[in-house]
Amino acid sequence: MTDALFTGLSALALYAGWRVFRVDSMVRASFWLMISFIAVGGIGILLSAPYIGVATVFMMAVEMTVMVIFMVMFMMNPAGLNPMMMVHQHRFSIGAGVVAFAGMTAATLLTDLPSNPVAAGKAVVHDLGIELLGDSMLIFETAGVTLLATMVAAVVLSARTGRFGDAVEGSVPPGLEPGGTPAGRVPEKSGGHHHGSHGDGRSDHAHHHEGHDHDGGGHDHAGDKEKHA
Amino acid sequence: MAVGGTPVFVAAGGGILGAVEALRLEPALTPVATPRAAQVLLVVGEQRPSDRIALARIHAQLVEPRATVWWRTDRLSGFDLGTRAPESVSDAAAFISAQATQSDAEAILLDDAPPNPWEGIGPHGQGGKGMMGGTPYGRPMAMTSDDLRDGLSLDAYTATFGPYLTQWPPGLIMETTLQGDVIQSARIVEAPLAQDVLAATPHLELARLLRLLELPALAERLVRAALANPSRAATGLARAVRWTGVLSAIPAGLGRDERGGDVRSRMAGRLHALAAGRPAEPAAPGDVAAMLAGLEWHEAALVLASFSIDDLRRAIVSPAVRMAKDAA
Amino acid sequence: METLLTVLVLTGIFVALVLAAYRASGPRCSPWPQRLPFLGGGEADTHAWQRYHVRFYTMTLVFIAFEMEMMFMYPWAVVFVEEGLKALAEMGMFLAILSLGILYGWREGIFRWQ
Amino acid sequence: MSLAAFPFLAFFLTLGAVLAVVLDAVARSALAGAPAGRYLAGPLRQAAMRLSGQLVTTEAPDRANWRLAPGWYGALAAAGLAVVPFDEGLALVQLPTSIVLWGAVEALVVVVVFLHGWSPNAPFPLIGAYRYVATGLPVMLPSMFVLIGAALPARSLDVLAIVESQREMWNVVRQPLGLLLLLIVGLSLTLRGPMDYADSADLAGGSSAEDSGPARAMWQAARLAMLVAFSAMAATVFLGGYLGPLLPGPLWLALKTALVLVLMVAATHLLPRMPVSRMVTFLWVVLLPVSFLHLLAAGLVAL
Repeated sequence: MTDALFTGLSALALYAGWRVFRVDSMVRASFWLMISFIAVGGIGILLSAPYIGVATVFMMAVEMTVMVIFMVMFMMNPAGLNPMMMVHQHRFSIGAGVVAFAGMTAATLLTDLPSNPVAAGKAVVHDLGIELLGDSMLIFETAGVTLLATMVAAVVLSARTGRFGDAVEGSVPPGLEPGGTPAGRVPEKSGGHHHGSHGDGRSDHAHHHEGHDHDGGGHDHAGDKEKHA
Repeated sequence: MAVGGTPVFVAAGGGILGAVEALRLEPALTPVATPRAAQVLLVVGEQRPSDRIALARIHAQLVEPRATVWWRTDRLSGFDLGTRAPESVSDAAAFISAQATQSDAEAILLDDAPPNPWEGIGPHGQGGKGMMGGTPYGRPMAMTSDDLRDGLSLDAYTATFGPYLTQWPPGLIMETTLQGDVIQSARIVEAPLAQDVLAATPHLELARLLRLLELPALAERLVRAALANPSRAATGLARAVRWTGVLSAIPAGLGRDERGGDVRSRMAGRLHALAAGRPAEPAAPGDVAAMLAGLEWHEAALVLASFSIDDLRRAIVSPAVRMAKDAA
Repeated sequence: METLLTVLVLTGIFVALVLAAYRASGPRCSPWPQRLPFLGGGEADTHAWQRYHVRFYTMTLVFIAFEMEMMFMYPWAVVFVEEGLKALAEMGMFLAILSLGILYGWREGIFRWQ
Repeated sequence: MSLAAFPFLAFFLTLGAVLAVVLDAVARSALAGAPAGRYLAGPLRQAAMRLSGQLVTTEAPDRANWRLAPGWYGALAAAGLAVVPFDEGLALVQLPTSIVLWGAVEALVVVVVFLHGWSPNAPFPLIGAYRYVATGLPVMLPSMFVLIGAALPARSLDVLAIVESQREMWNVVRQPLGLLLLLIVGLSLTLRGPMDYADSADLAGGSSAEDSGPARAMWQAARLAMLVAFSAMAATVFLGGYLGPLLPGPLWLALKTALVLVLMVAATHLLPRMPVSRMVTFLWVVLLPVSFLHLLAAGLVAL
């Protein structure tokens, strides 16, 4: 029975993963990917990892929702009203796929995998908690700092509103004295390449053009500047 | 309004809103907000001849078998469907409810054709071309334009809304451009229609706001009080409405009128009027279309409902009147 | 395994119920005028599907980071009583770090409609 | 797994939904000052009419997702209710992490409601769908804090253990704030009253504005099923579930579920709904810090 479920879920994961690239709608593509992950989460439960398995479903539902929001926002023809090809660079991707498949298969088949079945009724979640508060505490706290950095970066890159007002004019800090030159470093005018509109993944034209005018500022400055670079 | 009555979509015209509120209370009927949920299209009050097409669209959107009933109004010319209900409220309710099961199915008045030809056109037969071109499934796709708020130029969705949106004043037609749920620009095509005296009582004005704040039961209580005696001071009722926290649910500074009042202060004014048993003070909305630009859809609906229909009508010069003025 | 089977069976039951309800329904084809989306009598220029201008996108990114962190808290909750103050202190520190992110976001005004 | 729980689950879903319909109608007409009506026969008649009605489509919908959304929603309600023990050891799903499974159900509800609003390709449902994502995502944070708080004294993520940990004292006494926060989450999960951002009145019914006939009936039924599942879950986590003297366990759970239902129905009709931007700010700036404090208090009490 477990074998049948494992096979079924694996097949579902593969089928859903394949559908991701065959449907026209961004919404459908994202949620097919979610179904694929849910199947993997189910396999996690089968493998006596009840926490990781269920948490995968939980996280992927949330993440795919957010992905849908951004995909629909920035992709042309998000609902696939005009059918389109989701796959680019066919030859390269076929090659990469074959190589990756061969490599992973080889790794799986050639490795002497340990057989270490988890005893039924072992308190895996409890052990995970002890691990987080014991040896892995540093890793755990580092994850906290990393996630903080993620949050700050996300806000810096995508928020329009800033603490001094809208990003286009307000992200320049006020002068040290009324009417004085803006505090902080002044962006150097250099002909270097620009970041920004690539970095934050926006496909919108107005920002792209602005990028040429404000060139170069992005490197030296606090994130506020990047917003309109 | 009973939960289990015959679902009715009310297409309200002019001079009728108070009577409609009385009809909504009939247990035989359940007024619904969309024709997809309705069995009967109830056309009430004075109708503009120009709204015939809009009415035909609503009629087509009804679930089959369609039935149309006219109440306290004459059939529009070119809309020769349906029957007339008796004048009195309770007779009308029974009549309408009976129509839902008795009437033969009515035919749709509009042509059965997509807005643009598409079938079999294009590489996949869906009527489109390329990524964004053509008219896939009969309609073009939205195109990008600039945004008021955050500078991201994403797709703009332009449509005419009204005149039969139940959450708006009856008769109001606006051509609205949205990006997401934020109104980019609004152009008023037709002003709301003038309504009866009962519709201008603070009870009914508050009831319209409360429905938008998802408090329909309390709104019905206000309607019942208004039908019993609109000029009696309803202090307890005003307090009950206040205690739900409606005022703090509305953002401060929303929809500033020419006297500096906002939705919250106008609603508070209505509550005072309700408690004192007098009509609410009139307000001067100024340029309504400009006021709605930049607002989220729900906020915009609240702004519209926070003015009395007379205030809105005074502020909106209907295009026909404007043209007459220009000519003079 | 039982969990998976149960969830699968329950899902099957509900999907079957809904499909059965559609099967029993009245006429199914809609003529073109009936298909027009409801706009209170008005008509739209374009399809409603669009590059939808979301007004809370920054909030969703912060949310994902926060959600990720919350996932650490489930195993923590299991051993909390056992480990006592140590667990409280560690999680307090962790949450304090992440609260900085929320505070920063709030200060930058991301929890509003952009 | 105990299969004996299945009839209980079916009973709870059907009888609970009927009770919810009646409570809703009674509360509504009482608050409206309306004369007594047919609180059960009326809604049932309407549902029967809908079920035999026409299934209208729009110009170019995502048909599969639109039609299946009510089924997914109902399935999520059932899966959520499956982790609730009806008596000692009598839960359909017995998993050491069943409280996380409930969390996954909450997350998937956001997906399903979004799909329901996205699929008709019409403006009002579309706006409703996005609004729901805006509030449905952040409201999950208080929910997680509250459920983790309830897991602290139980030292387990298993709902069965959480019930057993309440033998001495119900969680609502230890963590009074938690029930309040969880009710807000429940209003959002079931699209009701102050948290009804998907099917709002200002959007003519929002995500269900284009639903007709059986699709509308099934969506409303699924909402009721979710309401029952949530109420049973809240009663289990905060009111001691099946625990109680004299009466049999399932009956206790039913009584407590009914109590939560009453609270939910009252909140639906008595609290206003803010515009969505205000609610998003409220969720992050007020509710999230409150949940922090709640967890801190719950932790100190548990030690």
